[in-house]
Amino acid sequence: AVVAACVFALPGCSKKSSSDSGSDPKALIVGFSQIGAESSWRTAETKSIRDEAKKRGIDLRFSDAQQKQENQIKAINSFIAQKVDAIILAPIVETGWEPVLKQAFAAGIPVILVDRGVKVSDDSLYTSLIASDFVAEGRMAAEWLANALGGTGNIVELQGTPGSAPAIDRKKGFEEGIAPHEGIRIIRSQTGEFTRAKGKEVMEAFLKSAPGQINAVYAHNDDMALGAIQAIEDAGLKPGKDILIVSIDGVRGAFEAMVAGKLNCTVECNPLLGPAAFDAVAKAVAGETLPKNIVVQDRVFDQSTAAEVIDSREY
Amino acid sequence: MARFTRHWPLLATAVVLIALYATAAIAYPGFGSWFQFTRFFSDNATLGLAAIGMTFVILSGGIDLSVGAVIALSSMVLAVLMSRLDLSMWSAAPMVLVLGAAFGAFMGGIIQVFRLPPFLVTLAGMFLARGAALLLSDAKRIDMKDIESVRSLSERHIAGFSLAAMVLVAAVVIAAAVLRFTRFGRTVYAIGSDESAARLMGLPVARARVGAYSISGLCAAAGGVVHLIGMQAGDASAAFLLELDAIAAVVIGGTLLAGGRGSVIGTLLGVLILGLITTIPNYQGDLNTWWIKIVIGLLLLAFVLLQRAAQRWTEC
Amino acid sequence: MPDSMSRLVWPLAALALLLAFNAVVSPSFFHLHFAEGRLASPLIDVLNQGAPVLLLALGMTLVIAAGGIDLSVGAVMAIAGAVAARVLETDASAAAAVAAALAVCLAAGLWNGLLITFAGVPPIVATLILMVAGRGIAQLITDGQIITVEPGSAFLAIGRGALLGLPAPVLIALAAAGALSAAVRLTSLGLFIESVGGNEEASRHAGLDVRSTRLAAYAIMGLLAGLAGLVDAADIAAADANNSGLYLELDAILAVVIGGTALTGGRFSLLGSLAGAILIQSLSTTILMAQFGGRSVPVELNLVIKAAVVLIVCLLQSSELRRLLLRTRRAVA
Amino acid sequence: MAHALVEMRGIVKTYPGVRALDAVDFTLRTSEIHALVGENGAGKSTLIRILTGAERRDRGTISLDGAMIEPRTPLAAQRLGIATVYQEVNLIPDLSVAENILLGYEPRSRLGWIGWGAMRERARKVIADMALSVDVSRPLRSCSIAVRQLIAVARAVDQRAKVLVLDEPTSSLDAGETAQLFALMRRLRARGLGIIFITHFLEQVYEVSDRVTILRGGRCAGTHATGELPRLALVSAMLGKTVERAAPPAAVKSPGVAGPRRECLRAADVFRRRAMQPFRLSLYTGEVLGLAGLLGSGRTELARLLFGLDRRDGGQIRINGRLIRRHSPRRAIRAGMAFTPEDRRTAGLIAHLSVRDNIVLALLAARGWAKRLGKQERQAIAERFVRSLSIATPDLRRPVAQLSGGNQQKVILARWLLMEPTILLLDEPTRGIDIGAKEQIESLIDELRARGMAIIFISGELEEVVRVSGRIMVLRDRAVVGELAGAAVSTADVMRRIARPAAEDGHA
Ligand SMILES: Nc1ncnc2c1ncn2[C@@H]1O[C@H](COP(=O)(O)OP(=O)(O)OP(=O)(O)O)[C@@H](O)[C@H]1O
Ligand SMILES: Nc1ncnc2c1ncn2[C@@H]1O[C@H](COP(=O)(O)OP(=O)(O)OP(=O)(O)O)[C@@H](O)[C@H]1O
Ligand SMILES: [Mg+2]
Ligand SMILES: [Mg+2]
Repeated sequence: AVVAACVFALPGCSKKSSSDSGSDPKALIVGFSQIGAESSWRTAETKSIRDEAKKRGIDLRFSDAQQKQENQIKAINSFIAQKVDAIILAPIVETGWEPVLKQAFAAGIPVILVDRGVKVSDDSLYTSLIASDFVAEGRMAAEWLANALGGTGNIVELQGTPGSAPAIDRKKGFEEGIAPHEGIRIIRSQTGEFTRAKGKEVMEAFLKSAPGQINAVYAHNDDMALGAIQAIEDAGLKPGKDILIVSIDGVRGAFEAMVAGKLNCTVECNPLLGPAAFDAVAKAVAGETLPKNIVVQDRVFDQSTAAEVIDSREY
Repeated sequence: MARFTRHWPLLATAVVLIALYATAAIAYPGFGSWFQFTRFFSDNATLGLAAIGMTFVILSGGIDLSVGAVIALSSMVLAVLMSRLDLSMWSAAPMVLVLGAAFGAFMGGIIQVFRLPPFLVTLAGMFLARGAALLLSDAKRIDMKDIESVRSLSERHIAGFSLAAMVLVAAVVIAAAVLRFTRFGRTVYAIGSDESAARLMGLPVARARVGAYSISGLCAAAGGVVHLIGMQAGDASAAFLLELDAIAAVVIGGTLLAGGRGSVIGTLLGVLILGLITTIPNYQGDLNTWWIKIVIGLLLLAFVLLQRAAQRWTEC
Repeated sequence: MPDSMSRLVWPLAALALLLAFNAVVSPSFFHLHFAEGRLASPLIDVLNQGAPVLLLALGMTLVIAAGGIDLSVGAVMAIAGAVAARVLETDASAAAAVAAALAVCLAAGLWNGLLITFAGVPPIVATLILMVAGRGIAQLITDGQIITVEPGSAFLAIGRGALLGLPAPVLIALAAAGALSAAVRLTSLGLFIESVGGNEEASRHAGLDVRSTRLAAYAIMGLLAGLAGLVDAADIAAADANNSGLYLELDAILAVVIGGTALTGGRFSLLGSLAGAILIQSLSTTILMAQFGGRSVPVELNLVIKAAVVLIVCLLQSSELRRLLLRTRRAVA
Repeated sequence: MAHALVEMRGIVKTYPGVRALDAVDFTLRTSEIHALVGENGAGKSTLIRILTGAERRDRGTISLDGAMIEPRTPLAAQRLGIATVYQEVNLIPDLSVAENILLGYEPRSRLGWIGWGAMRERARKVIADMALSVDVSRPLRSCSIAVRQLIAVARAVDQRAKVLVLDEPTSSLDAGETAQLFALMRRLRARGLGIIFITHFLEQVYEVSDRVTILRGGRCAGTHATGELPRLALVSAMLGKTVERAAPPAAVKSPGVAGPRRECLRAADVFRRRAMQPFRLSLYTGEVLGLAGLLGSGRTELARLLFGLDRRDGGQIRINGRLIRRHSPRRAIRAGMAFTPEDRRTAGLIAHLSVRDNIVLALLAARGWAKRLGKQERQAIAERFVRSLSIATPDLRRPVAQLSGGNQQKVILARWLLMEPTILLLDEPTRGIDIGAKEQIESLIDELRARGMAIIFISGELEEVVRVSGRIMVLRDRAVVGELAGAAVSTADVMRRIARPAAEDGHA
């Protein structure tokens, strides 16, 4: 009986909550398909969108795909079945969206893409894209590092999850960025799978297999850089001095590390897309036309500015 | 008499599934819609196909951890064949199916000949297939949306059911028939129930085992083809760890992990149950990531406990 | 026992082979020196980084031998880290944090065990439930954030401390292995587990308490997963509920199977699992360290290499292959 | 005219540490029933496993109908016309009875699909031929050992082979079933088949076989025409020594008991729906209570209820005066009860554990996991029982699965004897045991009884029940229908009670 109660209580309580928010008859229903919760960056993005929805009195249907495109497609289908007013989608990859977006389009539901684009034959299938440019981020990191190294040095790279879009683009952008500098070489490149633990493990191996040769670390996200910092300290070296470290995202932990002098630079990739996303939703629902691309401006932070910015970091 | 009571557990599972579905359909607007109903089949077609193949392997007393990776590999191979070598869907897809079956047969052969644990061999197969899929393309994904045959197939629907859903249903029917009405099918049950007895009874143990694995490979390859058509892209990271869901679906559907007892119909129920359970949070509103996981866990728990209770109740 | 020895030979042989390969490809692999008060060497790193898998593999050995499986261990690791980090935030002592985390993980193990033994849920489904929900619980505890442990905390000694030059995780894992093998040898627990996993019906006839034996295996598993989670959190000085222990359950099962314990239950070998876990970790380290023509191994090849090694280990274990080889040799002679 | 059908010459088979067969010659003719006898572990099963391709021989030749054959798998042997029923029934528990009879030979449509209707039909016919009444569509799992054994025979017979091998097919059959099987064997012999028949019942050897081959310690100790070989000579050939007494052991029950008799087990109105009608039972120290009845009459079910393996739906059980509430084997054991199951492979042994661990398992279980027993102690206990029950095993660390059938049974017996129970439930303890060992077990039972143990003894062999028991409960259709006591009870009395129409039961 306990079990039964628990199953049936669930839909029951949903009714209550939806009738709570449903007291305002004009409350929008918006579906948000998120990739997962693999990093603090991602969590910050989710939080930004959920907070913004709450602020605006929007009835949000949140779905966490646990890193699987299949689940995202499931989510969009169930949003369509629920006849939501708009869909926000953070696509895990670029391809494979055409069929499901067509369904949404046919149902007259506007789709706002966040963090990265999709490849579709007809870009009227989505309303607008609000995103950073991963390739540009990689390039910015490369430029900062090339400058700091003075044009020569050995770099080790900690890649993101193999096959994931940011990993591919940030690698590509970085390689473009260092290409003009003959003296700079990437001597090791392995995946740290975007996690702190893996970042540390890979860095430990790099330090052992190329002792004394590493001048700088480029990590595809801050979490891996923070792991690498620990590995460098364990090896008796000074991160940020003996070995320069640059990474991407700009989470709070990275700023703390910069203030402590252990991280040299982080390229911001702003996850606080909630306000912009719901502005776009509001406009789309109101029938206004929107720019196809809303590019989020990313900035480079280094130790010189870290201390003043840190208190304003929300994530 | 015995013939009917044997199906009680399956009926109990079906009843609990329908009850869950009805409850959700009443509680959430849109959940009971025809659109969502058809999506349960198409969204879970790849999983379903893999689970059907997995049913054969588990019935035979084995396990196949490679199915997710084989799905990814076959979608990549199909994409390469069609986009790079310009083969048509009709010539490329059969090649991929044969490849999948051969891959399964290869693993089954190693398990049979060297008497190695299926877990190890198919795990190696998983690494191999996933690695090969990743190596096949630098971009890890090949966009296929501009290829006409893929496009038209992916947009073909009958009464809202996509091609994938129809393939799934057809596969269930065929697999059920093979298991029930062919000597091969019965031998699969026999070796899962008691392999040494099956050998002493003079049954073709080796052939049945290799056959079970090659069917699993074939089903996974079909899953890859369906996946490619559904997504209009070949994808090396598709179906990551799908094998766990497939195994869970098979077991929830009443097939014993130790082998010898179970059915594909049960597996289909298991797949739909997993699909249902993971869809409910999408309707639940603003649950955050962790609550979604906890709710999925609780729903699964509630389901299996209800299923157990229903089965006990029908037993006496 | 000659029989259990012969089962151990092959994982050990594979391990030796891998280490020999390392000696050739990356000479620094066996380089030992002191840094920051502890021995530093890729070899030590293997043990250090392999500690969580090793701990998991020990518990998984018992669970599998008792005829079960546990997919939830990765999630339980995440819960352990999360609980410890939260407790530490309240300025409680490191001991309190460890105790709280282990208590919660013991409860998680018992939960699995109860679901399996009393509710009759198949192990793979029961632990799948906790695999999914457990990570949610861990994230609930950390609010989805990575909670950093204060740098000065005594808790960090679990991950980064050292004794006699050996890093703490290595010591913890070895101590756990020692304690567990003593526990299964010096009591009847090991025999009970083998008997229950080997033939449940006959065990019941012989008067064994099948349920509590299974329950004990899962409880031990919970504790060890908790320990693994603590080591993992202390190692990176943070509780990362999203990633801690992710997919580690597969590595743990792999280690157990490589070590010669059959997934169908029954006989087990803790030493084999130990060798299996070290083999898996040294494989990852090897891939990370190896250099071919001045280039590191392309990420895409990692999996293919792993496949090759697993297959080789498989074939080494196969008595059938040895028999075939012997027969052909005899035929040639 | 009968000619040599199967000829095995110089067969050698060595297992690690054991020479199971040492240059054995064996000839089977057409139209003959050839008994193969020998002590437990003599190599009978091994010899036929080699003939049927289930095991590889080290040396020797086999010919069938004059042509050399090389059966590598049971399938190959079957194709050659050798059908087999193995000692430990080898069928598929999860499949239906019909499939177990016909798997591999099922009627199929032209497309190769199995015709289920035709299959059930044919299975039903085969079953009816053997005078069995089983629903062929139910899973084999739900059938008792004896029924399974008959199904295995049915399967082999249905294969229309030239050679039929039966490894202890009668070990769990009662007299009626056995007679039916023999009639069937004679019919097959008339059709020209050669039948190899392994048994430990000398009566049966003389009743049905034409010739007999004796194995001793892996060697052939002679082949004789059965009629020309006196029993005494047969037994001495088996045991390898001359014996004074070849007849089956005389009644062993001697009245003497140590100490006063008291009631140690009492069951009142115990029943289980669809399995056992309410029954009453009292058991006293120093007595052997036999359970007699036909196949499926519920003897095993009764014992399982007493031991707490199945939950009873009502009634009370007192063990040594103590009321047992939540009954389970653990509680029963703690209260001083022990039970040897009829199905040793699934319910008795932990196959991969060593002989030693299998022997001490119940003792350790009773002591709990924390109170361990040192290796030396375990070894000593195991050695004591291996010696006293003469269990043939090269060493104690050998997995028990490698022992011969009869020796496995002794291992289970050893497991319980060392617990020194007050109540011992023995379900078919002498199944598959050679005459020497059987005699040994029977006198052991009497010895235990004399020491004050209370024993419930189940056996399909009525003579044995009568010989061993002081009191006999008769069961029919899952109900206790009567009780016979006194030294004068004969098998005929028991049979009459079994056969008496249900209406008269009340006047027992
Ligand atoms: N798989 C095996 N591994 C090792 N030894 C074995 C194996 N099978 C049989 N043996 C040994 O071979 C010998 C002959 O065994 P076999 O089963 O042929 O005896 P049997 O005459 O059939 O006895 P029983 O009447 O008890 O069935 C025994 O000593 C037994 O322990
Ligand atoms: N001749 C038969 N036909 C059909 N089912 C039978 C037959 N004999 C036994 N069974 C089944 O076997 C099961 C076990 O019966 P049980 O073991 O209690 O009998 P038993 O008196 O111990 O006889 P035995 O052990 O010699 O078979 C029962 O479920 C019964 O239905
Ligand atoms: Mg035998
Ligand atoms: Mg019986």
